Amino acid sequence: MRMSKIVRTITALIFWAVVVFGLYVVIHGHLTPGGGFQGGAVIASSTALFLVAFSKEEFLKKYKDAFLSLAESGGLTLFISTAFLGIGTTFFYNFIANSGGIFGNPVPFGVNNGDLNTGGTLPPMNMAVGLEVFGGISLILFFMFLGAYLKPFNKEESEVHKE
Amino acid sequence: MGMEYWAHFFTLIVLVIGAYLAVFLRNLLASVIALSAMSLALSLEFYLLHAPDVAIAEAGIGAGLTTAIFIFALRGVRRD
Amino acid sequence: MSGIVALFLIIGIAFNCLGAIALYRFPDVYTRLHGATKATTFGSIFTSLAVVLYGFTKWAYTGEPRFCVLAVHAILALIALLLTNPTGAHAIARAAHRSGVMPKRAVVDKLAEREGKW
Amino acid sequence: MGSYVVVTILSYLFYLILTMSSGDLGLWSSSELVVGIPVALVAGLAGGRVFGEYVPASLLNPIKWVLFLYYVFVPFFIAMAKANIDVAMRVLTGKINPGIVRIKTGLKKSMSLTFLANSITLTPGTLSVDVDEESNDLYVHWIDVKNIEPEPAEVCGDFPQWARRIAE
Amino acid sequence: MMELGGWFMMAGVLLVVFGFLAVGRSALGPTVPDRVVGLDTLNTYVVAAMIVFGAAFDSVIYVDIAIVYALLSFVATLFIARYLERGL
Amino acid sequence: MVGKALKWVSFLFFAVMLIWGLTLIHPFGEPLQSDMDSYFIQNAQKECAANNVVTSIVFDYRGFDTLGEATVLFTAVMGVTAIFRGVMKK
Repeated sequence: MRMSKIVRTITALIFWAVVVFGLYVVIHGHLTPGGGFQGGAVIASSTALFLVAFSKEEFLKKYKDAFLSLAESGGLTLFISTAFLGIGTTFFYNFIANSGGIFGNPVPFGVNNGDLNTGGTLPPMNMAVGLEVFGGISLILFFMFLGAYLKPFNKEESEVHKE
Repeated sequence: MGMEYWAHFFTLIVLVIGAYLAVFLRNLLASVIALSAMSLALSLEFYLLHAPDVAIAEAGIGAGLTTAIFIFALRGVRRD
Repeated sequence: MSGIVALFLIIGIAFNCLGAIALYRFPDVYTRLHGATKATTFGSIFTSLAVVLYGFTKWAYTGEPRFCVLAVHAILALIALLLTNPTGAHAIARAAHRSGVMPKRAVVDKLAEREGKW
Repeated sequence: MGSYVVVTILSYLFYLILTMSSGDLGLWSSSELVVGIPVALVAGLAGGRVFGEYVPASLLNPIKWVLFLYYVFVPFFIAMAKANIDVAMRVLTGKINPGIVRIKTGLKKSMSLTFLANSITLTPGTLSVDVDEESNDLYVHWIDVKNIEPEPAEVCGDFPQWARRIAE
Repeated sequence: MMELGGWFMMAGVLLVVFGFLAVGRSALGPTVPDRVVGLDTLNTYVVAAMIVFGAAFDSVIYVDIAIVYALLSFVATLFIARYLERGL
Repeated sequence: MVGKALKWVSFLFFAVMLIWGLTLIHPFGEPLQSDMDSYFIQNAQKECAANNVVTSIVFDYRGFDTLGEATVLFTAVMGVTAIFRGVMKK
């Protein structure tokens, strides 16, 4: 069962905006407030929005849940491998900062001046953690949404669902 | 400076009222609503204390997704 | 210009205050939603417009780009509020009617007639 | 296919608005312009699947955008101001005569129905409660019932015409 | 020129006070939908207060939190509404 | 009887500890500064090339904490998936 037509239309209208805003928070994690965890939670709430306005059948038809598992595992793997790359000095050493290459510029002081090419290993780690948190929280929400159908509300429905 | 004190004051009062209601209401759905209000006030308090990172995390996790997960749990125990 | 900003703030605060009073003056859920949704949305438009005006004026005077960011992000928050607020009110009203809360002092209820509860 | 392209372009524009006034190339820095492209592709892939079903393609007409801006700033804003004065009077006097009535809108698309419902939620004396999924009729909570089975013009003025003109 | 920090601060404090009144409705409300109305009103007040405080502190990036909150409180309201109408 | 006494004793203990802590409370909103804080505030922007000091602490100086947090989330997801896996089949 879905919610009313008005709620569904508004959901379709603002769904992509939630995704873009979450990606903005993740990408600007080293310049403005936010970061991987917060941005991942915002993107995962887009999954919650879709699930609550539409139904589980529609979710399963439009998106694959294997993709969520892949995002979760891939994010964790990416995070640990980025940490391992700095093992020449220590684990989690920020070896690209101020080195001049990609992600290697020094940062000037200021608010959101758009220097995305800074931060060393921080932007890749932000993206990895964002991917992992998005996959993890979406999977929890999705499976709990499926589990909520296990117990129906009233007596007659429970007779139908007993199998 | 004096005004900021009153902003903290009323935000903390909302926080305490929300926490009290979340514990002592008999209706579980009303309890979840009070918890959501408390989380909102906590987010505003972090905002007023100049901690925007924590405020975003609290707004995303505490107010949006925790409510959803509690609603699923309520649906599981079928008591409202 | 600062006079206009202050005027916008006062108008916004007045309508927000009206919304808070409407929550206590009306007898049931639907009429409370009337007061709350309309008054708070209108008041929030005015307080946000005050911030937008302040940001653009400061940007024009000082030339610092961060005031432009303030104004643009305030506009985005305002648009999000305008889209989601009436929809949330509609969802709450529908849920209230389906969960069995009937309007008080109602002279007609076509929705309950359709569902055979009237 | 078309909805994917539209959502991608919209996402790119939204990202640019979010990162406005960040650097040297006009209002944006070069790295923001580059990074916006993959962000827009991801958001387009995610959001395009559901966007096309609910938002009709006829909204791409620029005349409708101009009409929409005129609608928001003139008739809608005046109706909203009236609504708030109306609410103020009702709060002060406590005079209500409520009821839920059914109005025939005659709209076909769900987008225009949403437009109408959100408009009448924010304008005087009305609140949309439920919607009939087949016949697109709205059930409206009317705070001052004058007629048990009213015409649409009696409840919400000429908003259905505006909704048909702009969002259908 | 424009020294409006005190005005913005005052407006924010008043919005928080109205939020306190909305929580009062959420505490008193005889039925559950009444409490949800109180929560929804509190959401709107807090988003407006966050925008105004962002101008009062002159800390521009704080307004992002208002956008996050405006989008996510909608999700929470929808979840509660869907549970109330027995749709979940 | 013993259970009731235990309840009262624990309640009194908790109340006394709370009130004792309340008398020692620090002024609200004015945190103390330690050596670690001033080090982070002065050096984090230079060393990590990031404006957001919180992110540079979370992902660089205190990276192991974040790794543990990610592992906890992974474990939680595994638990939820293991419980609700059977629902997918139906």
